[in-house]
Amino acid sequence: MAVRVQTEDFDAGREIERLRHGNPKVGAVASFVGVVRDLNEGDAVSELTLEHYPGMTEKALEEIVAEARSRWDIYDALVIHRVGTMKPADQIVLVVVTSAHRGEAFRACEFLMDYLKTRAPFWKKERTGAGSRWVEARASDEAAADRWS
Amino acid sequence: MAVRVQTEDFDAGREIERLRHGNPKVGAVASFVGVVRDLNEGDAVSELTLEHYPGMTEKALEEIVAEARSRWDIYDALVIHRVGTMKPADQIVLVVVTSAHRGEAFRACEFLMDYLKTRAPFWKKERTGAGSRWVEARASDEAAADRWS
Amino acid sequence: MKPRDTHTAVVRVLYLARLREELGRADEELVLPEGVKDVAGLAAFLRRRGGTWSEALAPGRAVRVAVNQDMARSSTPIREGDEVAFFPPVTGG
Amino acid sequence: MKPRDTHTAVVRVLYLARLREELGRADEELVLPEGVKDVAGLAAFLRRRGGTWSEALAPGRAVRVAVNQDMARSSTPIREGDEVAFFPPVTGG
Repeated sequence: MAVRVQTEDFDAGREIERLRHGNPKVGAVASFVGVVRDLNEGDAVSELTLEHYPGMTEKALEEIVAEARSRWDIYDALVIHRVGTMKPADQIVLVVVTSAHRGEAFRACEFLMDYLKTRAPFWKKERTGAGSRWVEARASDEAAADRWS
Repeated sequence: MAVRVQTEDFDAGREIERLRHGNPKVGAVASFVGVVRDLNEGDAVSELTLEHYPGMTEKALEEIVAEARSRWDIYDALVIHRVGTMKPADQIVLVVVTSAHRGEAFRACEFLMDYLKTRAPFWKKERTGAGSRWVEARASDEAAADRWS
Repeated sequence: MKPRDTHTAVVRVLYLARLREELGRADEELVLPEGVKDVAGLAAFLRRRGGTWSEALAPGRAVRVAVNQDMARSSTPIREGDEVAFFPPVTGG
Repeated sequence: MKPRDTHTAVVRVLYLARLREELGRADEELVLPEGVKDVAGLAAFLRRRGGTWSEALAPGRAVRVAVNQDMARSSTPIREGDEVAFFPPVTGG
């Protein structure tokens, strides 16, 4: 189990391999990669900058992972979230969950994403043709997170 | 969009990269890797052989992928399913789905796995200390697939 | 191809996985008996062979059928030239 | 460290993301004013600075608060030495 906040890119395939390595009881690996889109709210995005709250970020992610472990029968979970400046098509976030069966892996993976989106202190600022702007929180993300409570 | 049935192993990370490559509208990539477990129904498993129905297999998988596309707003989907003889910790199946937002990607990915498990003509035979045996279909897999209808 | 006599409509029948092992064969060409028009009729015909056939294809057994590589029901029609496959519930993924 | 006078309880306050830009500062050390005991009290004190402070922290604005790096509520107590962060709803992932 690990959380990492980093400026560098990650290798999703290698992380998937590593998370299940050495545990022959793993039958299911669910994962999610979030990617910078070239369009948001109808405007072309040329650059995305992710700011966070150092110290709280890792703590919040670890609590979210611990919550997932308490809710589902999973073996391991990994969250990598990048910060700094990114371009469209760059990877932002990776969540990987291993378990014996797929139901738990899917549930926990989606839960981690939903909670991360609404509870971990990251903020996105995007550059469009009209300048830079902070991304607004989406009500649909709140609704997605509320499903789990 | 593609389905592949093959004896060779696959590189999940590379397939994830490739599926989203060239489409800057992709914001979400959900994926699932199914792995041979060293234990089933309480018995140690030393080997797993996957048989299929050549011809029908590809057709069934393509229909399942088409169904996913008709239900969710996704950009692309990939299913790779291995056949032949495998060992514990070997990869069996890969499903990858790309979309603009994570909800659709997660839904479609889990749907593909649930339908594949109950509608694509694959059969598992496992070798345990007591000899070889065909794996029994699980009622929980039927129930999982029924959620979508 | 020479025209077939209507009384010798041939279908190809496949037996897969555990069913192949139980029945001791993977496939056969079968002249559709008079009156066999659908999956239920073909299964009944095969059961009448007795022995492992009546056991493996017994109504209580979970047997799936595909006609021309599409999942079929008891009422799915069977016609000359069709490929009919019998197999256990699938266990892939 | 020398003992602090109880009337000069100091907290560290952080402003993040859009809030940092609106307020023009990232952090400050603040002597807790008499009577300020929780998040609501601290926010009210900051609003009384007027100008962008009263706007950025207005009750209608979606502002989140963490105390010692845990998400907090209006009623979460604030004590000497605490780290209190004000920020907009998060948008990561």
